[in-house]
This record gives sequence, C-alpha cells and structure tokens, in this order.
Amino acid sequence: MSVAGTLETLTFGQAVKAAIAEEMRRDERVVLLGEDVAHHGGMFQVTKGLIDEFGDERVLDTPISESGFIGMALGAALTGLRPVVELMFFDFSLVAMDQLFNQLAKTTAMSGGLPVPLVIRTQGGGYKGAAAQHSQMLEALFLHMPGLKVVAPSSPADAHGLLLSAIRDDNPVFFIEHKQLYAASGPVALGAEQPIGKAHVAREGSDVTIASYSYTLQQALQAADLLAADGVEAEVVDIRTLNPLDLDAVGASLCKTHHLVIAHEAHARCGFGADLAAQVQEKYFDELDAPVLRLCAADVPVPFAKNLEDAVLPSPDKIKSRVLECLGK
Amino acid sequence: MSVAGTLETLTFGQAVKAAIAEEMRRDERVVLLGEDVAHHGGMFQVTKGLIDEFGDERVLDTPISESGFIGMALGAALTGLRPVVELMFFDFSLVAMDQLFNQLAKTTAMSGGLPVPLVIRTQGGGYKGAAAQHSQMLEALFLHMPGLKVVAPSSPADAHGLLLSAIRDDNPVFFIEHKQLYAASGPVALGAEQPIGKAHVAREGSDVTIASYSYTLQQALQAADLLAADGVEAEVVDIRTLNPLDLDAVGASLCKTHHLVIAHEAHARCGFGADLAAQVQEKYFDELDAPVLRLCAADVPVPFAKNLEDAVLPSPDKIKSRVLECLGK
Amino acid sequence: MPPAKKPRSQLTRDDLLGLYRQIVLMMRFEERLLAESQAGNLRGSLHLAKGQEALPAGAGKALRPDDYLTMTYRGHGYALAKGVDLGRMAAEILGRRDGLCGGQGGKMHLFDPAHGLLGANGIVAGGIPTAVGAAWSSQHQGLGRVALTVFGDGAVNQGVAMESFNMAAVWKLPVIFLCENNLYAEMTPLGRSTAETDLAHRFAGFGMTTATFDGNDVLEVYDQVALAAAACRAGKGPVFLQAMTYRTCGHYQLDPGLGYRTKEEVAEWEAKSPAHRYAGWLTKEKHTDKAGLAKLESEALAAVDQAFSFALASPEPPVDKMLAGVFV
Amino acid sequence: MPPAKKPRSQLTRDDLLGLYRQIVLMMRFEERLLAESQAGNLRGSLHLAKGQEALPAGAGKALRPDDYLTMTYRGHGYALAKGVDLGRMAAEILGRRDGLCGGQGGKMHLFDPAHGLLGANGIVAGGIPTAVGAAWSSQHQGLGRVALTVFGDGAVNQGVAMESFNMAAVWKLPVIFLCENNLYAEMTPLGRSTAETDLAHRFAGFGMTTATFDGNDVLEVYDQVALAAAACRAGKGPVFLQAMTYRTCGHYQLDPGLGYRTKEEVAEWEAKSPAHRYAGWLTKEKHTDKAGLAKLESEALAAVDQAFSFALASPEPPVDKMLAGVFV
Ligand SMILES: Cc1ncc(C[n+]2csc(CCOP(=O)(O)OP(=O)(O)O)c2C)c(N)n1
Ligand SMILES: Cc1ncc(C[n+]2csc(CCOP(=O)(O)OP(=O)(O)O)c2C)c(N)n1
Ligand SMILES: [Mg+2]
Ligand SMILES: [Mg+2]
Repeated sequence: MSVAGTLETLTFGQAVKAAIAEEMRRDERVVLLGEDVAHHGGMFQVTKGLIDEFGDERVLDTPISESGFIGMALGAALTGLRPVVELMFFDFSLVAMDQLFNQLAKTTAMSGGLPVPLVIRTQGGGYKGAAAQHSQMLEALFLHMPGLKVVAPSSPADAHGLLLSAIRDDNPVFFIEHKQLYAASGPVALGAEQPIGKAHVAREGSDVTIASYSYTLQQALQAADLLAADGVEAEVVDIRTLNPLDLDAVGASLCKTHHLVIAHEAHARCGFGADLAAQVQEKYFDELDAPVLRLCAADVPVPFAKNLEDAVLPSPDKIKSRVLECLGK
Repeated sequence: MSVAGTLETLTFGQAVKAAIAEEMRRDERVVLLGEDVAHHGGMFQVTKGLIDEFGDERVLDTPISESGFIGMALGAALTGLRPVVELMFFDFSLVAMDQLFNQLAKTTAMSGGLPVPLVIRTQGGGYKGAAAQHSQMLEALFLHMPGLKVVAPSSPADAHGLLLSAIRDDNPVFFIEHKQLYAASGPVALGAEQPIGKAHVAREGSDVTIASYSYTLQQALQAADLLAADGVEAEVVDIRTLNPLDLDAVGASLCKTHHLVIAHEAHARCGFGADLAAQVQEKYFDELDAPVLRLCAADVPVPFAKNLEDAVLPSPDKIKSRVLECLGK
Repeated sequence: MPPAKKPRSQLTRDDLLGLYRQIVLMMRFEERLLAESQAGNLRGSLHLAKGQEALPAGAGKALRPDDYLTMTYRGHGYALAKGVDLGRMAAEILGRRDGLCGGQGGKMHLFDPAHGLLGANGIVAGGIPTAVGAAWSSQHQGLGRVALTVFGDGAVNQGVAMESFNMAAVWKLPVIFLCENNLYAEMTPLGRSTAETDLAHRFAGFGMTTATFDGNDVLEVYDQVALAAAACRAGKGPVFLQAMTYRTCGHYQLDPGLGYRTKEEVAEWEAKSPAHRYAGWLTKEKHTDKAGLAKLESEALAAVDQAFSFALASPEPPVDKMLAGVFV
Repeated sequence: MPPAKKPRSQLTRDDLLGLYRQIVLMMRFEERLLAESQAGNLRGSLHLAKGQEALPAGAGKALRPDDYLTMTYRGHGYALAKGVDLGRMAAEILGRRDGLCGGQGGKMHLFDPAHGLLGANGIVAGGIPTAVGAAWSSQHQGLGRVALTVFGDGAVNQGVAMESFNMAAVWKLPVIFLCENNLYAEMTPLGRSTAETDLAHRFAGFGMTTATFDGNDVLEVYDQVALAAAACRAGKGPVFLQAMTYRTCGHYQLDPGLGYRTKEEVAEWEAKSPAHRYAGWLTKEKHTDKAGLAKLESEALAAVDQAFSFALASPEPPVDKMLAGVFV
C-alpha cells in the first residue's frame, strides 16, 4: 500500500489509482462507480483491487447506462456523497450530454450556489486504430458549457496531484486521461495535491512558446527536442487545467518568446486552440510577432487505417513544422 | 398556397414553413418528424397545417425520444427518404448527442462516402425568461464535431432560401432558428435557394467589421445604427452558414476596415467567435489594426431573472461598446 | 399482499383537513401565478397542474420531511406539500433576490435541499436519475430516506428515465417513481406515443413492484405513496406508481387545452377534480362542514397573499455575484 | 399461435448444408482475424463471437437479401451471412483501400448498403434506432423490407435502445430486435445489471411480441427469425427475439474470458457450440457425412484464404480524399 508523503515511481494509471485510494481512505464519502470498475477493475485496470479494500458498497459496477449513472452521481453529490465516476471512453460522454451539461454543470448556478462535489474521470484519444467512435478528445465541448472544471494532465505526478484536488473540490470536475499515457511512468509524491487552475512550464525556452496538454504535451516535448537539434529553443507550457484557464502563464511565456503555437489532439474548429488563440490575441496583441498557430487533429472523424489516422492526428514532426512556420523558417 | 417564383412578405416562421412545403411538394421523399409537429403544428406553429396537405404518413408526431427519432431519421436517410426533423429546443439536442455526433455526423466519413440527406431544424436562444435549460445557443458543439453543415439565418429570405438548399443537400444539415426571429417579417422570393457556404454583407461600412448571425445579427444592425449616429460606419457581415465557413467574406471586409468584432449569443469559450478570431488572426494578421474582439454571452448558464438574463446576453448597446473598444474610442 | 388496513386509517381529523388545505393552497398559489403571468410580472412559460392537486397533497403527506424529491416544470404543488417556504418560492418564480435560488433558477429550476427538494427540471425526465442517486446515497449512508421522483406519461419514453428504472430495480433502491398519467404529453395523447398504454406493464418489465390508481382521490394517493415509502424503507426496492389523472388546464399558460382534447372530455374530468370530490367526502363523512371548508380556503388564500407580498417586495437579484462565475 | 409447421420444414438439403457452411465460414473468418491481430496486422480491439455462430447463420438465411441490418462490433458473422463480400470486408478490417469503407471505417464501422448493411457500431445500442428508421422507411415506401438489429444483453440498458423499442411498437414497424443474450456485458454478468434477467418481460412491457429460444441451435434461429420476418412483412409490427447464447471466447482479443466466468461454465457452453451440435444433427439425420462436412469446411477455409489474399494485396487507402473533408 502506497503511503502519503513518500516519493514513488508510478505509471500514470497507478498514479490515478493511488489518488483515488488515498481519498477513499481519507474520506468515507468518496464512492466510485462506472462500467466494470469494481469486479474487473476498469477496462484500463485503473481501479483494480479497490473493491477488495473498500467493498462493493463503495465501488459499484453499473449497467451500460451512462446518462443514468452520471445523473445518479449528481443525486449522490447533492446528498452527502462525493462520487468519482469512470466514463470508460471519452466518446461515450455523448450519450450522457444532457446529464452532464443541462443537469450537473448547471446545478450550482441554477440553484443559486449548491456545491456539487463529484469527479468524472474519462479516457480518450487516438493512435490505437480504435477509429471514429473510440478515439475522440472532446474537451472543447466541456469548455464551451460553463459549470465544469476541466483537467487534462500529461504526467503521473500531475495526474495524481490534480485528481486529489479534483476529488476535494466542491465543484464538478471533468478529469481527462489519455489512453497513450497510462503506461508512462514517472516520480509521484504521494498525497501531494496540484492546484486546479495553474499551468506549468514543462520545458524552458526562449524562441517560441508551445502550449499543450495531455498526451500532445509529450509530443510537444519531443518536438522541442527536435527543434533544439535545429537550434530553436521552444518553451513548452503544460496547460494542465483547461478550465479555469491560466492565461497569465501563457502570457508570461509569450512575453518572452513572442511566438505561440498551440498543439492538441482535438479538432480545430471551436477547439481549445481556437479559444486560447482568441484570448491571447485579444490580451497580448502587441506581444505577438506572428499569428498564433495551431496544430490540431484535422477536422474529419478519426479514420481507421493507420496511414489515414497518422494523417489526421498530431505528431512531434507536425508540431515541429508548425513551429518553424510560426517562426517564418 | 404560396407559389414558387413569387415575392411575398412573410414572417421568418412562415418562410421556413414555405420552404418545407415547397420541398414536400417537389419531392415525395421529404418527410417530417418531431414532437407535436403534425397534429399540433409544432410548438412554434411552423409546421401548422402540413399534415392536412401531406397526410400523417409524411408528417409524424414522435414520442419524447430525441435520441431515438434522430437516429430513426438517419436510418430513413440511408434508405431512400429525406427526413426533416424538428428538435423543439436547441437545449434538447443534448439528450441526442450520440446520435447526432457519433452516428449521423460520422456516417459519411466512416462509410467511405454514403450520402446522408437529412435536415435537423431547431430553435434556440434566450431573452424570454426561459432560464438555463431553454435558452441555449449550442452551435459551437456542432462546429467542433465535423460532419454536419450548420446554418443560422437571420432573415425570412435567408431562412427560406437556406432551408431549400439544406433539404436538397445530400449531407446532414443542422438548421438553427431563433425564437426571437419567428415573428420578424420581410420579403421572400419563394423557391429561391440561398447557397450554403456564403456569407452576406448585411450593411456596408468602412470603419469596422461586425461579424454575426442569427438573432444577434439583427442586434448588430441596430448597433450599427447607434454607431452611425456617433459617426462610426460599421460593416455588418451575416455569416449565415457557420459550416462551411466563408472566411473570405470576413477577410474581404476586414481588408477594408482592419477592425473586427464578432458578436453572438453563445458562450465565449470555444465558441464560434473564438474559432473565427483564431482563423482571422492566422490568415489576416497583418490586416488587423487591433485585436479581434468578441461579444458573447457571459460564460454562465442563462439565469432566470430579467436583470440577470440581460446582464448575461448580448444587446445592441453591448455590441456598440465593444466596437468602440475595438476602435480605441 | 395488501395490508389489512389502508394507511389512511391512521389519519386524524386534523390530517384530513390538512390535506384539503394543501389542495386548496396549491390551487390558490397556481391561480395567483397565472394572474401574475397575465399581468406581465412573471416571465416565460408557466405549466400549471390544475386538476392534479390530489397528487402533491397526498404524496407530500405520505413522505417524511427529510425524504428527497425531484420533479418537473409542473411541480409547484409538490414543493409546497414538501414544506418549501411559500414566500421564497413565489420570489423565485418572480425572479427576485429572496427566491429559493436567488432568482437564478426560475420556476423550472426550484431547489430547496433543506426540504429535500433536489430540483424541478425543464428537461423531460432530466431529474429522474438525480432521485435514483439520492436514494442510493440514502441507502449507502443508512439514512432511511426515500426519494420520490414525479414525471408524466410522456417522460417514460425518454431514454434516461428507463435507464433509471433499471438501475433502481437492480440495486433495490428506495425510490418511488410516481408517474402522473394525465393522458397527454403536451398535445400528444398517450396512445400516439406508446403502444402499451398501461405503463405499469413497462415498469413491471424492469422487475419493479407497480400499482395503478385513481390519482384524483387524495386519500388513495396518500395510501399508495405511504405504502410505497414503507416498502422502500423496508429495503424492498423501488415502486412504480401510475396515478391516473388529468390536467384540466392547458399544457402551459398560452395553451387553451382544447383542439387536441374535446370539451366533453375536459368537462368530465373537471367534474372529478380533487378539491371538489374531497370536499364532498369530508362533509359527507362529517369531518367538517361548508363553513369549515371556507375557513380552510380563506386561510390558504391568506397564506398565498402573504407569500406574494413578500415576493413582490423582494428586490432584483444582484448581478455581480452571478457574473462572477459558476463555481462555489 | 404457432404455425403448424416450423419454417425449417421448407429447407432443402442444400439449404441445410449451406447453413453449416455459413457457420464454418464465420468461424474460419474470425480465426483468421485473430491470427492477423496476433501477427500485428490488425489494429485495435477485436470482438469475436465464438460460440454464437448459429445466430448470424440462421438469421441471414431467414432474411431477404434486400432486408436491412444494423449490428455491433461483434457482428462480422451477420455481415457475411447477409452476403457482404468477404474480400472487401477483410480489406476494411485490415484498413485497406479496397475495404468496404475504403479503410476509413474499420472493423467497428462496416457499411454495405448494397447488402442492406447500414452499419456496425462501436457505441452500445447506437445502431438500434437506425434500424427502426430503415423499417419506417420501408413501410413508408411500401418496400416490404424488414430491418434486423442485433445487440447484446447489456445494450438493453442504454436509453436509446428503449426509446427505439417503444417507437417501433407504437408505429408497428417491421423491425426485428434480436438480442444475443450471452449472459455477460464485457465482464458484468446479466444479474448485476438488471433485476429482471428475463429480458422478454421488458420488451413485452412495450407492447411487443416476444420469443425466447436456444440461440445455439441454428435451425431454431432460422425458424424464429423467419417467423418474425413474416410477421413484420404482414404488418403485425416489431418482434423481440431473445436468443440465449454464450461467447466461449473473451470480450475482445486480450480478454482471456475467465476471472469473471468459471472454466466449468465456459466448458459447458463449448460443449453446446453451434457447429458441433449442428454437425452432429446433420450426420445423424443423414443429410451428409463426415466427408461431406469436411468438404464444406475446406471450402470455407479456401474462401477465407482467398479473401485475405485479396485484402492483403490491397494498398493503403489514399490520404488526400479523406483529408479533403467529410461532405459528399
Ligand atoms: C428532453 C425534452 N424533450 C422535450 C421537451 C418539451 N416538453 C416539455 S413538457 C413536454 C411534455 C411532457 O409530457 P408528460 O411527461 O406527460 O408530462 P405533463 O406535461 O403531461 O405533466 C414536452 C415534450 C422537454 N422539455 N425536454
Ligand atoms: C455507450 C457505450 N458504453 C459502453 C461501451 C463499452 N462497451 C463495449 S461492448 C460493451 C458490453 C456490451 O455488452 P452486450 O450488449 O451484452 O454485448 P456483447 O458484447 O456481450 O455481445 C461495453 C460496455 C460502449 N461501446 N458504448
Ligand atoms: Mg402527461
Ligand atoms: Mg452480452
């Protein structure tokens, strides 16, 4: 059993699990529900074994009824529990949008201030040949609809620390994991919260800022390595929490580099990159030596064949090209 | 009975109905379905009387099952019909998101090219004290997910002409009506299509460009009048079709005015305005004398009380202020 | 197996008169809402429940104050019967600072957790899973509370409703699904939206106990909800109640309620209206007389007047707090 | 009232042998898919239907070529039985240019309208309303076509599935809801996701004809689907079929299929596997002998080999057309 306060090397998946377990130990109001999360331990094995420690009263397998059980979590959050829901694939959020957006995201505002302490964890993204209905990153929808905090960590330490904060938050938090990150490992200070609302400079540089998050952040770091080999020093800002957004952190980097490229795996139109670009050009117009460029998924559903999927999704090379374009090279 | 080719003064609602009736006469594959659309003629009376002309085989009242009947429309569109669906409130699209985005918007791409000839008409927007779940403009979600054409007319003539095009289109089209527009009247050339994908200069001006659509376009025209009284000549571009987007039309105006304000009723974050601002600064960076500004709904659920709703939603005055801000006045 | 005695046999004369007062309170409250709407003081659509008053009155009486409730846009009566403050409720519906939700929610979004009210809803069936979650939470924490969720005959065709029925049944949750079968969803008669118009069959298919009864008989409503609540508290799982009723008004304030219904049909149900029937029974059984009823009625009217005086005196809600953002 | 004779009495010896060939074809096809997956030639999750082969074979035989079909990620066998070209199907699953969808769809999104296939689906229950719409369209245009939609026991808890059942029933649409009740949804046993495990009850609640039968008996499957299709074509409305079956493999290629199921349980169902049982019956009834069966088996294998040769020879799909956008 992991103990709070120690530093361990964990995979992203283990770091998530450690945060859940920590909170379940600390606070008996924390309960878990989702499809196959209990007896099987989750499709990605993130909740494996929690039923043994906490019992099937606190770790609940649900029917394939995402609307229903997300709505249930809202009812539980309003009556003394702090549910953590697993939504097996980000893509499946679409069957539960009314409960997510018309119900739980609006409850605090509509009620004039009721707390809604719940977390929805999901897993998204491509690169696995899972095709159009199992590869999506839909965070933009969750940013457009006010009422949910949205978090998308890129490292085990952030996953752990941000999930701790999310479970302790009295607002609903949507927590995005990327299927390509689960196996990545890194040092995790157990029990160390990371604040929601703060971006983080993942790599320092002076020529250009790359803003990213989730798995694409890792690609951005690779792109920065490639760029460094070409003599370009990119600063990489890990946005981490998409709502609330730490615009100041992006601005601070931009004031140094005067060039910004935003990279993410979601579609471009009305995506996070569009949002950040619009905010940046509004607030930092005079700091920009070039337009803010974006590197996103092409605006088509994610195709199946490998060469097609590669053509649609971001890669370190594509990010690098976009950065060079931004720098006029 | 309205006859194609004649010019009539119609309300927005009548113009929509005339387009549906025209297409149902012309093409027997066109069928209509939705809640209370047949016997009652629709909550906003847009389809009133169509059941009398076309019979209950072609005009169908559905149960309160938006996912179900939108999915049904997809099945019908794949097998020889051209359904026109009424979704009573834009807000209710959230219960049908999987069918909209994972199913019908992706079918053409996933199948490698099958046509999906169907139209979903809906009605959205605020200003009526209908509160958080009956006042939304959710077009950004529909722009982020590729696969649907998205149309949002602001006048009876455009409503008529664009709906004719939408019903004749072999792609799924999402057609947005605004509750505040139904009673507005204007001249309509019956049977005259308007092309999907073309914006339209609704008012000429030289000092600043205001880009808008749907009901907010009417507010933008009022703002332009207010500005004219102050000696500012605003050019107002009616985007009309949000996907495909006519970026060139915005660019052409911008190259004249060098200032752009985007006004819409949807939320700001990851909204249409963010998207357009990001595209404009990327393509027309050197034409911009000031940052692109946006005037959108505040990023909170639409509140009920009148003074609160007024504080959240756009108005001609707010658009005017934002324009002056853009011009540095 | 039905119990030997119906729960109503426990009701005292005060209880019986209280039920009448509750029915009349709701009528007066909704009449006043209509008047305020017609006077232009009340924004948006108003969904009244004229003719369905026995349901909130009976159900409210059968529940404990700490039991949970979710309901629809047509739920004013349930909120009142659950003990929600009349004045704060009127203030919310008028969009005032002292409203239940500070004027942010409005009449389709009434919340009052202190009285178990976890939300009215503008989305058909939208609040049903909330109630299932509250029931789960009660079971989990051993609170002994029951959740009541009220919805219409049209709502049973919304996916999330059916998902909720199944979840409640499989986990044997203490939730009462009360379907106000008023034969129409907006302007659509039940038979046009479902093949099996006896909705109890659908619920039974999920493995739930069901009962169908006269929803215009307040004592029957009381009995059925009391029995259901007792079964829930005894851990026997959810109960589906199909209450046969009718709204003698339109779907909302601008709908005359005809066109899709005949005058005769409406008149027939008006004759069966709960207040009327129950008043007849109370006097026939000599629990009270005309004067006694009149006294209850004027008490109700006075309470409503007082509530609206409070509400109308309440100022506009402050804008800044609302604009500051959605998070607590 | 059941007909005097079961539809199977019409089947010729060729038909009977054809059913066996179809079962074996599916088995060989899926085994090859697994091999390609293990060899790294096939991307993503692969959901096989080992042990459930009687269902596609029997259902495909009972339908007309122009009847419609929607299905799940586990539907390869139905596509084959519906007449979809083996080679183009293999090519799609391998992500090649000559695939059914040009490599854009992949194995969870097989489309072939020429054979009535309106989509496999990666979303549980996602394709059910499509079939209802196709049935409506057929009824509307007087095409006389039936729509078959196939889904699992877990899918009945998804809202849109239940909305679809109700719509089909109220409009008496010619759609067959075929539920492959294989007792598990991923790793969750039926009893953990629904209180009433006899799903026929749920369907009956919507006002639909239902039948429950042995889904591992190909002739029974044929009979049931043929009867249902006849009822649909006669305008009697939708039919719900609950086929009791079992996947003797895991949920997907990386799931050993144990842990949540006992070895004994799996072995019990392996003994009841459709190919095995039907082969026994065919020889016992002297429709063929061991050599005859072996011939059918090698024919099937050859067809599969040929399909994969075609598929593996097909080039990568072109990128430009796909990137050009989603509209036709
Ligand atoms: C998801 C959704 N679809 C449609 C509507 C519009 N609508 C509001 S009330 C109503 C009818 C509901 O009928 P029923 O459930 O019988 O309740 P009743 O109004 O009769 O009390 C409809 C269709 C809605 N609010 N939400
Ligand atoms: C909406 C949705 N939720 C969850 C999933 C993940 N998932 C894929 S298959 C499956 C189990 C389905 O079980 P069942 O319907 O019984 O079909 P079977 O796999 O047994 O054939 C689940 C939960 C999904 N694809 N879609
Ligand atoms: Mg009703
Ligand atoms: Mg199954």
